[in-house]
Amino acid sequence: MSSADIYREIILDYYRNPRNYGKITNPDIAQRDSNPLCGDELEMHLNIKENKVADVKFTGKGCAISQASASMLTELIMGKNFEEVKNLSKEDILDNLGLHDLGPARIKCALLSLKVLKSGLYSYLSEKLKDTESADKIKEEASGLY
Amino acid sequence: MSSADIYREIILDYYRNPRNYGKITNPDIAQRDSNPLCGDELEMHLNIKENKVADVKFTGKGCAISQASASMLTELIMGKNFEEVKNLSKEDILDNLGLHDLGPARIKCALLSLKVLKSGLYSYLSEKLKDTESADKIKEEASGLY
Amino acid sequence: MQTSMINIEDIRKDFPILKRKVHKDKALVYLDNAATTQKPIQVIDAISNYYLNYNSNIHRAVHELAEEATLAYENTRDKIVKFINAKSREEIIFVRGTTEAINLVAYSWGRQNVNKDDIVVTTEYEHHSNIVPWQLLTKEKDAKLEYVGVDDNGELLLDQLDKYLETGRVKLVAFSQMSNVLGTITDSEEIIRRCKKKGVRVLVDGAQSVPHLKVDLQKLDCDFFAFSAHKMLGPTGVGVLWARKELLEGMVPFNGGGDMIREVHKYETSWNDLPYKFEAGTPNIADVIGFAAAIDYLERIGMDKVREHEMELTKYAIDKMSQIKGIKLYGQMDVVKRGGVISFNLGDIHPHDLATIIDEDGVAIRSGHHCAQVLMERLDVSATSRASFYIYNTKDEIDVFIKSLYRAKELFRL
Amino acid sequence: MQTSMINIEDIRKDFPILKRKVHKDKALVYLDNAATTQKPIQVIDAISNYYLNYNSNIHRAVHELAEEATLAYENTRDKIVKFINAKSREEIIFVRGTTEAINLVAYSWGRQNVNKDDIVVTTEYEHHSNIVPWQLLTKEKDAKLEYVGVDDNGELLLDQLDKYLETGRVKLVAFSQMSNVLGTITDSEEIIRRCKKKGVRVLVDGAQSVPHLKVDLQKLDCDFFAFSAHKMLGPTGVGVLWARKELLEGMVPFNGGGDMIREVHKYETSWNDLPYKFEAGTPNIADVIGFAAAIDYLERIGMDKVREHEMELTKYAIDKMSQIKGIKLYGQMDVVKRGGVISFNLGDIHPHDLATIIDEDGVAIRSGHHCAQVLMERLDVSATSRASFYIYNTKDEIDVFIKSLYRAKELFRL
Ligand SMILES: Cc1ncc(COP(=O)(O)O)c(C=O)c1O
Ligand SMILES: Cc1ncc(COP(=O)(O)O)c(C=O)c1O
Repeated sequence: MSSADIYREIILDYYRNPRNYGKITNPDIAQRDSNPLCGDELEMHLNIKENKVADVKFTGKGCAISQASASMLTELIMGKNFEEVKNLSKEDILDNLGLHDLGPARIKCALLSLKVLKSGLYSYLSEKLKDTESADKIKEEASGLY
Repeated sequence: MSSADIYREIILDYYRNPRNYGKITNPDIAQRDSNPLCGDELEMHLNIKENKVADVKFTGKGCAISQASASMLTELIMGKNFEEVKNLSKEDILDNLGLHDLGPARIKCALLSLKVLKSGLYSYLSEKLKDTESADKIKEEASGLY
Repeated sequence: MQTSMINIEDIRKDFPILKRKVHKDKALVYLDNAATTQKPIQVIDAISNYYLNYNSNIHRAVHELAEEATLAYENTRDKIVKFINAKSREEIIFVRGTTEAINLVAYSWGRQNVNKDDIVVTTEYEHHSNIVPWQLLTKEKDAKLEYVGVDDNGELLLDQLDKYLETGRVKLVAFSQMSNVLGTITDSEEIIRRCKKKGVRVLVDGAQSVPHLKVDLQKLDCDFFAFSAHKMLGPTGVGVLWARKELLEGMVPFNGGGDMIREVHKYETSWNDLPYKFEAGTPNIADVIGFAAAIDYLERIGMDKVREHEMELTKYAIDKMSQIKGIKLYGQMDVVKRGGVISFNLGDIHPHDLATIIDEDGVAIRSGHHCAQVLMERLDVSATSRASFYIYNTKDEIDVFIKSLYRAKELFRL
Repeated sequence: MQTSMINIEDIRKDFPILKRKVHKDKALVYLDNAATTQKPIQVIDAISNYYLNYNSNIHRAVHELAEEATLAYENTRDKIVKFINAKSREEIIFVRGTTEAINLVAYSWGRQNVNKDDIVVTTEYEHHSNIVPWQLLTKEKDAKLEYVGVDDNGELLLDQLDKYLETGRVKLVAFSQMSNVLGTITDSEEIIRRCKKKGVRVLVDGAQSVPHLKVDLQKLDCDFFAFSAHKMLGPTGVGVLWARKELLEGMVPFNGGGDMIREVHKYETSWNDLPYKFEAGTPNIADVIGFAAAIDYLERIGMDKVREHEMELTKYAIDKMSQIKGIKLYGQMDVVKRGGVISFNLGDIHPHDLATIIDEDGVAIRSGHHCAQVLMERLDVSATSRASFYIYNTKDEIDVFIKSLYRAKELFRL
C-alpha cells in the first residue's frame, strides 16, 4: 500500500495525540518489548477486573505505525472480555488500523503492540491464573506473529 | 617442468637411498621444522669445527623432492666453509637439484631443507656466536624463502 | 557416460568448469570433492543476480532493496530447515563454515558447561576442526580430551566410548558423521543413543555427510550439527550451525556486534531473539542467498540418487584400484558403509609426488594429511592420496584416473 | 551529471544495479552506502570467473586449480598490504567483516591482556560492534568499560580520554576513524599519540574510513585496524583485521581447525605461521578474490578523487537540506571534517515512516539506530534518518532525494 494510504489523517492523529498514553500504578499486567531491528519500544499496562479489561495504558517510542497501532489497540480492548482479548488476531489489528499489504519490515511496526499484549497475557495466564495451557498457546501465537 | 623431468633417476635414488640420513649425538646445531600445509617433516643436525661443517645428517618424512633435496643439501655443505654455507641461496639449491620452474606448491618441498638449515644457522649465530647481525640477516632470508 | 541413476550428461552441462582444460589440453577430472565441490551455474547466477539486482544490507532497513535481500536471505534459512529436517528456523545459524560452527559451540556452550576434570570425547578420525577447538577448550578449563580409536577397518571402537561414558564425567561427545579420509559412515544413531542414556551432549560434524547422504535431524537426535555450503555445491564462506533451541537459549553469545542485540546501553545489553543472537555483524548475504540455489539443485536430483550414484562410482573405483599392484587402500571396502572418499598410497610414491604426476593428466586429487593428523599417526603414515566423487563424476573419469596411476608407477619405476 | 573530479557517467555504467527500477518505475537512488555499497561489474565478474574457471580449496593441494586459487587468494592479501600501507602480508588476516575482526581482538588479545580493574575505553559514537565485544570482555574479566563523550558538534571530548589515560589502568582504546551516524572524521592521529605516550594499545575501526579516505597505517600508528569489503565495493562476507606482527605473534589463536595449525597431535598442537594462525577452516575464497577487484577499482579512481567527490556531494546535500524547515541535521557541518554520511530528523516524522515514504520515490536511505544506540541516547533520539554517498552518486540524485523529503513533509501535514 502507498504511504498516502498508510499515513491517513487518523493514523497521524493517533500518532500525535495518542489515546490511553501513560502508566497504571500497580497494574495486573505490565509488559515491555522492543523491536531489535528498528529500536521501537513499547510498554503496556493492563488491569483486569471480573474477567474484563478494566484499564489499559501504553508508553513507547517509535514510528507512526507502531504508536498509532498501540493506541488504537488500547481502545479496542478497553472494557472487552478477557476471552475476546486473548483471541485477537493479526488480522483484527490490521483491520482495526485499516492497514493491509504492509511490507515485511513495516508489518512488524503494526504488530509490535499485539506482540507486547500477548506476551503480557502469557505472564498473566501462567503466573497469576496458572493456566499453562492457554499460556503456552498464546506464547506460541506471540512468537509466530513475525 | 614435467614430472618426467622432476622424477629423474637421481632424485628417486636420493629419495630411496638418502645419503647422510640419521642423527648426530650432541650436535652443534639441531633444527627441526615441518611444512604446515603438507605435513612434511625435517630435522637437520650439524657439527661445526674450525669454521667448517664437520658433519651433517638429516632425518625426515616427506615427498621425493623434499627428501632428495635434504639429502643432496647435506652432501653439498659437508666440509664446506661456514661462510659459504651461510650464503647459500634458493637458486643454489634448485641448481643442485636440477629442478627449476616448480609450481608454488612444490617449490616449498624443494626449499624446506634450506629453510631448516638457515633456521639452524640462525640459532647457532645468535646463541653460540652472539653474532646478532648475521643471525638477523639469515633469519630474514629463511622467512623470505617461501 | 552415466550410471543408471541420474542423467549425468545433463548435470555436467550445469557445471561450466568441467569443460575447462588444465595443463594446456587435458580435460579436467575433478576428484577433490571432499575438499570443496564445483558449483552449478544456478548457484553462480544466484550470487551474480543478487549483486546485479538487489544488493543491500539486510534486516534493518525499510527500502525495497533491503526488503528483497532480507527475504532472500531468510528464505535460505527456511530451505535448510526442510533439508535437514530441523524443528524451527530459530535453530539455524549461519556461520562461515563447519570450523566456525564448532568453535562457536566451544566458546558459547563449552566455556559455560565444561569444567575442571570434565571430559570431552572426540575420535581418532576427526578433522582438525573437530579436535583443535576441544584442545583449546579443555586446556583452558583444565578438562580432559579423550579419543575413541579406529580399528583396521576404519570403524570406531565403540567400546572405548562406553569406557569414557562410564566415568560419568563426559560432557560432550563430538564426532563426524562421515570421515573425510576413510569415508567411513559413522554409526551415529548408535553413538547418540548411548550418549543420551548417560545424559551426554553430542555434536555431529556433518561436513562430509550432508552433501552426500540424506540427513534427518529428528531421527539423528543429536544436540549440535555443523556443515559447510562449499562442500555441497554452494559458495565458499557459508556454513550452518544447527543446535537445539533450548541449548541456544541458554548459551552466551559468541561474537558481539550489530544484529545480535536487542538493546545496547552503555553498561548493559540484551540479546536479540534466535537465531540472530548468534549472527553478529553483516552476514555473508550474497553467499547465503547462493546457498539456497545449491539446496534446490540437490533436492531436484534427490539425495537418494546422489548417494546411489556415488556408491556406484565408489564400487567401480575400488574394484579398479584394488587391481593395481602395490596399492594400499584405507578403510572399509563395503560401499554401503562408506562414502565416495578413497584414501590410498601407491608403493613408496609420496602422495604429493603422486598428485603432481596425475595432475599432469588433468586429474585433481588431494594429497597430504587432509587436516587429520591424528588419524595419520594412527594409520602410521605421514600422508595419503585421496580421490573423492560427486554427482558430476563419471566412470570414464575414473578410468582416466586409474590410467594415470599406472603412469605414476612407471615414472617411479615400480 | 558529474562533479569536476571524476567521470561519473563512466563509473555508473559499471554498476548494473543503478539501472534498475524500484516500485515499478522509479529509478533507484541508492543513498544507503554506509550500510553497504553497490558492486561494480568487475567485482561480480571476478567472483563468477573464479567459480566458472578455477574453483578449488586452497593452500593444501598441488593440482592446478588449487594453485591458481591459492595464488589469487593470496594476491588479494598483497593488494591490501599496499592499499592500507601495512608492513607485511603476515599482518593481514581475512575475517568475515569488521565485527569479526574486533571480536577476534577481544578474544585473542583481550582475554590475555585485560584483567580485573583494567579499563577499556571506547566512545559514545561507536557502532555496536565496537561496544558489545568490549562489554562482554570487561564483564568476563571484571574490568571496566568507559566512554569518551561526544560534543554537540559531533566531535569527541578528548579531555575525557586524558582523564581515563591518567588512571594508568587503561589497556586499550577502541574508536572508529569515521562515525557511521554523524560522519565525524575522528582526530585519530592525535588520539593515538596520546595513547602511545602512556603505552596504551589502540584499535581503530576503519569500517567507514577505508572506503572513503586514504588510510596509511604507517602514519596512523595504531595497533589493530579493522574494515569490511562490502562497504567498499567488495563482496559480503569478507573483511580484514590488520594488527602489528609482534602482537599477532603473542596472541593465542581465535578459532581452531584446519589451516591454522602446524602440527596436530592428540594432546598438543602447534600453530601455523602468520597470518594463517588466525584463519581457521576453509576461508571465503571466492569473495576474498572478488575483493581484489574492488581494491583495483578504487585505486584506479584514486582515493583522493573519491574523497573530493564525496565532499562535493555532501556540501551540496547539506546546503539543500538546511533549507528545509523543521529539519535537524546532526554533527559537524564542515565537510572537511566529516564524511559523506548525513543523519537527520524531519519534524516529528519518525525515520521509519520517512524512509518508507521516500522509498516510494526510489530513494533508499537508512532509518533507525544504525547500530549506535549509545549515540542515540546521547542525542536523545530513538532514531535518525541517514543518507550516505559513494562514488556513483550524483547531484541529480540528491535533488530527487530532497524533493522526496518535501513530499514526506506534505504527507505528514508539516
Ligand atoms: C563504524 C562501523 N563499524 C563496524 C561496522 C560493522 O561492520 P560489519 O557489519 O561489516 O561487520 C559498521 C557497519 O555496519 C560500521 O559502520
Ligand atoms: C569432516 C570435516 N569436518 C570439518 C571440515 C572443515 O570444514 P570447513 O573448512 O568448511 O570449515 C571438513 C572439511 O574441510 C571436513 O571434511
